[in-house]
Amino acid sequence: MSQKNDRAKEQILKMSGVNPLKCMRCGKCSGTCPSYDEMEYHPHQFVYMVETGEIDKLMQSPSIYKCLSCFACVDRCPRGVEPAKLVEAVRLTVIRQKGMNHMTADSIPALLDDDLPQQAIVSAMRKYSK
Amino acid sequence: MQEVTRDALLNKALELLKNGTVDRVLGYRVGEFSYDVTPAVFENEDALKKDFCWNSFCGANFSKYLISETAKTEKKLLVFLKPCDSYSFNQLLTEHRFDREKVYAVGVPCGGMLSGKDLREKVESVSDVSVNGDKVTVKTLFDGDLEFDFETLLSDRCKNCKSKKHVAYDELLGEDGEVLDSHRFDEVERLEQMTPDERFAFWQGELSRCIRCNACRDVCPACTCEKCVFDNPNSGVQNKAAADSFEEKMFHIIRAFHVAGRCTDCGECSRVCPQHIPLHLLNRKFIKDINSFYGDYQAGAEVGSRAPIVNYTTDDPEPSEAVERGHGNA
Amino acid sequence: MKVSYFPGCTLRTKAKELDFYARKCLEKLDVEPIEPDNWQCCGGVFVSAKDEIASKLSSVRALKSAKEAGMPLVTVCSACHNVIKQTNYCMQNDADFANKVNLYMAQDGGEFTPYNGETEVLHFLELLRDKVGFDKVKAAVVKPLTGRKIAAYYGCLLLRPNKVMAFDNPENPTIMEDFIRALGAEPVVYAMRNECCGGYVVTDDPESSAKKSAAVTENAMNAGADTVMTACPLCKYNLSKNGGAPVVYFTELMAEAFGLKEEQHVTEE
Amino acid sequence: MKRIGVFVCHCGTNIAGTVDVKAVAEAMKHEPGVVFSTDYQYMCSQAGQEMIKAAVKEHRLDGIVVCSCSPRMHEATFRKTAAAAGLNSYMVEIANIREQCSWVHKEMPIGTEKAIILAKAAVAKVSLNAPLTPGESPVTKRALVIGGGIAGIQTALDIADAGFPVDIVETKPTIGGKMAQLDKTFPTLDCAACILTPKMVDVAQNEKIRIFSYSEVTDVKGFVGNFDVTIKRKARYVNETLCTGCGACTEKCPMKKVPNEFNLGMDNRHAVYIPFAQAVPKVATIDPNHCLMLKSGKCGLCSKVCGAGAIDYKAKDEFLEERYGAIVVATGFNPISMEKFDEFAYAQSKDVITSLELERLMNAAGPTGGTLLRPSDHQHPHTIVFVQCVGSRCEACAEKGKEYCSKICCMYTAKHAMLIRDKYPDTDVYVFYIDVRTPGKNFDEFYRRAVEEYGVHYIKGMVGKVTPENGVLKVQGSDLIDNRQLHIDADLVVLAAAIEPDKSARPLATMLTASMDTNDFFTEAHPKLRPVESPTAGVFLSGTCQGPKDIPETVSQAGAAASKVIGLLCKDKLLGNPCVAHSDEMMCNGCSTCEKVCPYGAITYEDKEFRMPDRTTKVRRVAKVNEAVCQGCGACTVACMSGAMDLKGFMNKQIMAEVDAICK
Amino acid sequence: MQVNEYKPLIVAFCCNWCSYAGADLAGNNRLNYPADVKIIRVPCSCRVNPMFILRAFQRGADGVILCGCHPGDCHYTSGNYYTRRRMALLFSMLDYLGIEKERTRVEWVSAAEGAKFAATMNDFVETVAALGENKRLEDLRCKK
Repeated sequence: MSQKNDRAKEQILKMSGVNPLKCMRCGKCSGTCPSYDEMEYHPHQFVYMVETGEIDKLMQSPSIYKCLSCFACVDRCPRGVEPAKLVEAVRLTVIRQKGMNHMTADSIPALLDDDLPQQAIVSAMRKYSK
Repeated sequence: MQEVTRDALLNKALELLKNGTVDRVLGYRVGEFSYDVTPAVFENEDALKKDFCWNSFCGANFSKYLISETAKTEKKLLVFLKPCDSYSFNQLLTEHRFDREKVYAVGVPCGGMLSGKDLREKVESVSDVSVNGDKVTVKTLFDGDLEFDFETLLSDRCKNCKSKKHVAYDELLGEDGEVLDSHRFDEVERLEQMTPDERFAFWQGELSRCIRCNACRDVCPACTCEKCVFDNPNSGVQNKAAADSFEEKMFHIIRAFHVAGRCTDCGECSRVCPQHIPLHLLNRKFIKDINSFYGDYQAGAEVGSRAPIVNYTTDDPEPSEAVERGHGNA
Repeated sequence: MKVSYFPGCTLRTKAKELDFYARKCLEKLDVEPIEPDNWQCCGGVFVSAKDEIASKLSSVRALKSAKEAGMPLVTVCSACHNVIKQTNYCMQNDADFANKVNLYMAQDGGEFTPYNGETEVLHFLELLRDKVGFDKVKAAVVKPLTGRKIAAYYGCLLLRPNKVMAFDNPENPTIMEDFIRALGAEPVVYAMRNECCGGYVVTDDPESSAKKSAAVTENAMNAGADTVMTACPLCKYNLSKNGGAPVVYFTELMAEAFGLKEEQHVTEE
Repeated sequence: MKRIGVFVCHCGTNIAGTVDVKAVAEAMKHEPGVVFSTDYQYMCSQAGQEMIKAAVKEHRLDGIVVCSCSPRMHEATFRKTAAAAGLNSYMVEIANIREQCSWVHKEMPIGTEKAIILAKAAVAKVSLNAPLTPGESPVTKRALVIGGGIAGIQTALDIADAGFPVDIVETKPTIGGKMAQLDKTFPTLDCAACILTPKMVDVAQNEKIRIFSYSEVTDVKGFVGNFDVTIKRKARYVNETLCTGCGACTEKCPMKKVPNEFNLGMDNRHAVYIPFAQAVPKVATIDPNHCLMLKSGKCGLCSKVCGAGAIDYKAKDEFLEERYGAIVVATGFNPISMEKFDEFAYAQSKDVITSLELERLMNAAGPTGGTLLRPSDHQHPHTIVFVQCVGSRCEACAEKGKEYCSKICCMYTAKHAMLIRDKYPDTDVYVFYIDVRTPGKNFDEFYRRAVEEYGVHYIKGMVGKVTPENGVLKVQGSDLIDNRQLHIDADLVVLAAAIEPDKSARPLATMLTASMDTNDFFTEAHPKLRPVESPTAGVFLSGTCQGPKDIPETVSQAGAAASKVIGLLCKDKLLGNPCVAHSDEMMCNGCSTCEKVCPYGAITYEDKEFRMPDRTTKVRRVAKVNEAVCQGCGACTVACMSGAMDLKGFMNKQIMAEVDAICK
Repeated sequence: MQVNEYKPLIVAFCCNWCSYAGADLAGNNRLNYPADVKIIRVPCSCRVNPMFILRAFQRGADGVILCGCHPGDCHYTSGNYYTRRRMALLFSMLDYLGIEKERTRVEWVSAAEGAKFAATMNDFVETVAALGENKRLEDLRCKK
């Protein structure tokens, strides 16, 4: 097993309010995830890897920016585990570090097309930067 | 601070007597002084007109009288219920203690009641009392007229009123109020914060004054046993007098336990205690614990509810954790 | 009936028609929308971390002002609705969070009363269903959309998390279909109506969101729809870009059925 | 004052090794009421018992204390001794000075001191003992079985076989239950109808068994040995005794489009119908919701064609009152609603079905005549996806689904997969599973055959979304072993819906005062040692009403319940436990608090007239304990604030006396 | 080491079906615990009236312990659930009155847990012994 990051694990559990031990490893989160194919680590792996403390791998993975926060995994989980909240907590752990913003205000103009709604930019800033 | 006047009550009573809705009226009768109010059953109009009283000293909870009064006769009885009385009313119905059919209940709003006992202790030789808005004028024999704020004379239990809302009535005079967000557990919490030694000292000080007059028991609308265990030689705990420092603790703990989950927190026990023992703090401790261990429960809020002490869930707290949580840190 | 009406940032810029028609229709339904003073953007997306406080304050302020006005808070945009409703849920159920928020807000100055989630948060569709009634909506229709086959697109924001949103059956919702029926059109039920359009990820990975949106519109068209209806500007953006289906706001359709569309047009400022 | 004798046992050196038994006997002589005290090597021996008997006679003893081993060992022995000596057997108390004294303490002085205190406590208690007589009640030698599925059928047959009359009450027009709807049974693959229908015929032909089909229990009064049960016989508008089951009425009935419950709505039946060919009783029933004659008074065709003259449009519900000695609950299960699981598109596509629906689709008597055709277009499905655990094993607080494992799904899915691959080898079958649970005889072997011999694709993972599109069911699911998301274009999706107790169980439990768990399964008297009895005496449990079960388990439980019933009905009289609660009506407030805590529903209330000292009478509500039902736990005694409720044999006074004796 | 002369008086109420049998099993296995513990047999822990506990204290007990079947295993299905609520409330009240909470305890001991019974009693006696004599609840009048 790779190195464990117990401090980050504790922080993530607290931030997300998720108890990964409730998971029964059914895989429904990954069965329902619309962004599965874009992800390196999949929703069920987030649950499992947070539990085993393999937080660093998750933090370095682009997977954390692929989650749509669509909450399908949250609603459909038979055990009420809420994997999306773990993904969010890992992402926040990353972007709250100094200089770790995934998206900056400077990069926004490049994205703008005529129709892109405000909401997308605001949301993206929330999700990708601190 | 009477929201509904004596005349309104009297007229209602007369009307109900006249149209045959009721045959008798349970109400208050004024004694020698206006602050000396006693319960009475009026059998006819004349008696009502003569002695019926409704003022700021009508604090006593009447619901307990319904047991004996309804058992006496088939006649229908009118009772006036303040919001706090209505909880006891329901609780007694839950326990099948009287026949609802024999009672016509009229809800009366209450702006808080004064304590005659406190007044007499504050002011000597009171001859009359009148209330005007939030001022109370006290006539005395020797010191002339004194004026007080209504709030300062308000009886202790009314200061922490839990509800201005009636939970039972056939008819309501005036406007109904709301369940209040009272601070009634503050004092309990203060005691919980103390060290065990401080708490022991506090209760020893309070309970050692008990003279076992049984006034608390006799007035309590939840203490309606046909025969009290403390009067029953077969119970093994029969006792009359306080003989030592523990005897009365036993009495008060058991009494509080027997009314746990049934006590509506009407405060009558402390009101009548001649020794000023804050007995309601025992009952409130049980109420607070019940709320925090098993979820909020108000005895008498509805007829037929199942008190938490005769109920359970499979994941209730263990007694050991409960004691910790009882310290107010839950 | 008066309601506190939270338009949200996008309704002032790219989604003016969503707002414009919403107000027009409310007029016809005798509902007066009152915009809270100085409302701020809800933040666009709800951050689920328990320790994220500051970004939720604007929602709480809007909620608090609705409470003080004694009105339910009505939102039109799905994203605003999701953010505000989730924030409200936290205020009701997470005492620690509520306490921290109230401490922040106490610093706003002025007389302060704590807010603990008392306000009722309604999406515009809920307002129509639960307060106005679809029968009243139906009665207001003057040009029924007869013959139109409209596919309701719920997306994720209105439905999930269901524990919080309690909007409808999250897997088999009916509110939009009932609405479409009230307008005289035929609703088209399809499985992808509650799947995500790709959302804000369009800014980071447009390919990813394109895939999601295309799957939705394709499913709707294959089910026989001629129009896709939505409540969310971002959904509309994503779906319009990816797939042949015309995507319209539900308020626009309503205005059309109410006979309000020809009269007035939203003007670009 | 009582005349008490104390008998201190040495138990060889077991007691005497650590306790000075002579000192104990000596000390007891000075206790109030003790008139005789002695010690002996083995009190439980013949000689010891004779010694007690002699002492009772000689010293005219009316109370006995034996200081010996645990009462759990020899209380019964010494009670018999007392009875043989002419004493009431409940005038005996045991001081446990072996297990709870000599065996746990090492030093003689300490052991002796404690033994004396324990003996004193026993003396204090026995001096307050009163003679107790167990109550007797007669036993009605007839049993009621509620539910006519395989559980109820088996129980009824076994009871009848022992010679007792049995009535079966079944809400449906026929007995047979869920098993009648099944196609084949695991792990042997024999046909359900082939093994069930002969049993149904046995029931019909058994003289001891009466079937009340199309009926329900509406009221239960009484207690073990004597339950008074009201049975509602719903109007079926066909005279059961006249109807020959010829089916002529059905053929002529113009109402042909009534969804057929037996085939789970996948085809239609007539308004007058016989649920299936082997129905028992094989009589027709008119569905009043669809019958033209009953709804509008126009038609009457069935009456015209009925040669037996069995049609009776004026029939009314009838109520029957019967008395039974024992009641067996066999109310069974249903699959849960799929309403909250529409990510699987059950409501959107006809081709997403539950496993029970698949049973009907594969059954030769089903809507497709046994050919597997998908419901939407009656085409043969080539790709079939099974989804396991739909609604089972959910989080406890989840609004949808159940917390428990439904137990039967793994096996029936293996069966389905195997049967399909066997009959249609061109079909691809995928099973998404969380775990495959096969704890049963030949179960895992069966599942392995599905994989190894029949090539069923088992995928460790779960389906997350089913999207119907252009006649195809696009299944999206996870494969956790391969760590990828699968997209399968399926023709048919089969959901293993969780099972839940039948809705009729909850009101029935209330009528029976039988307890239920949070999932509405009946609770057993003891989870390990009394699994087929309800805590309510005389009520027994059979089949899935107690928890998810497969057929072999159901049948064995049904037999076990029957044997318990037979054991009860064999008795002429029931002897109760005399240590039961008793309410002093003079002190009872009638407040119903005791009733609320009684786990057995043993407490009822009555209005009783009391003569008052002033010669007036007063009517008061007072509690009454049914001694045949009370099990003597004492919960009521503490709930009772007036102390009116007390427990015989463990009275407040007695326990208080023990406390005093110990603390003195 | 100082010899502690003080011997606490402990009253243990044990339900007939689980804990009393557990105590017997402790005996069968010769597991020692102090003789200060005196057991009173009751049919179910729910038979124990708060009055019994107060009476014990009043008459000089230093500690009172209640033992019953584990929740969910009650012979009478629900008796110990009522016990749990009643004792939680009673103990909290005693604590509120300033009586040391260590003097009262509820333990669930099954018929198989002889070792647990002995360990529980050892621990409880030790705890109560450390507190010393029960001055607060003792009735001196009855002690003479």
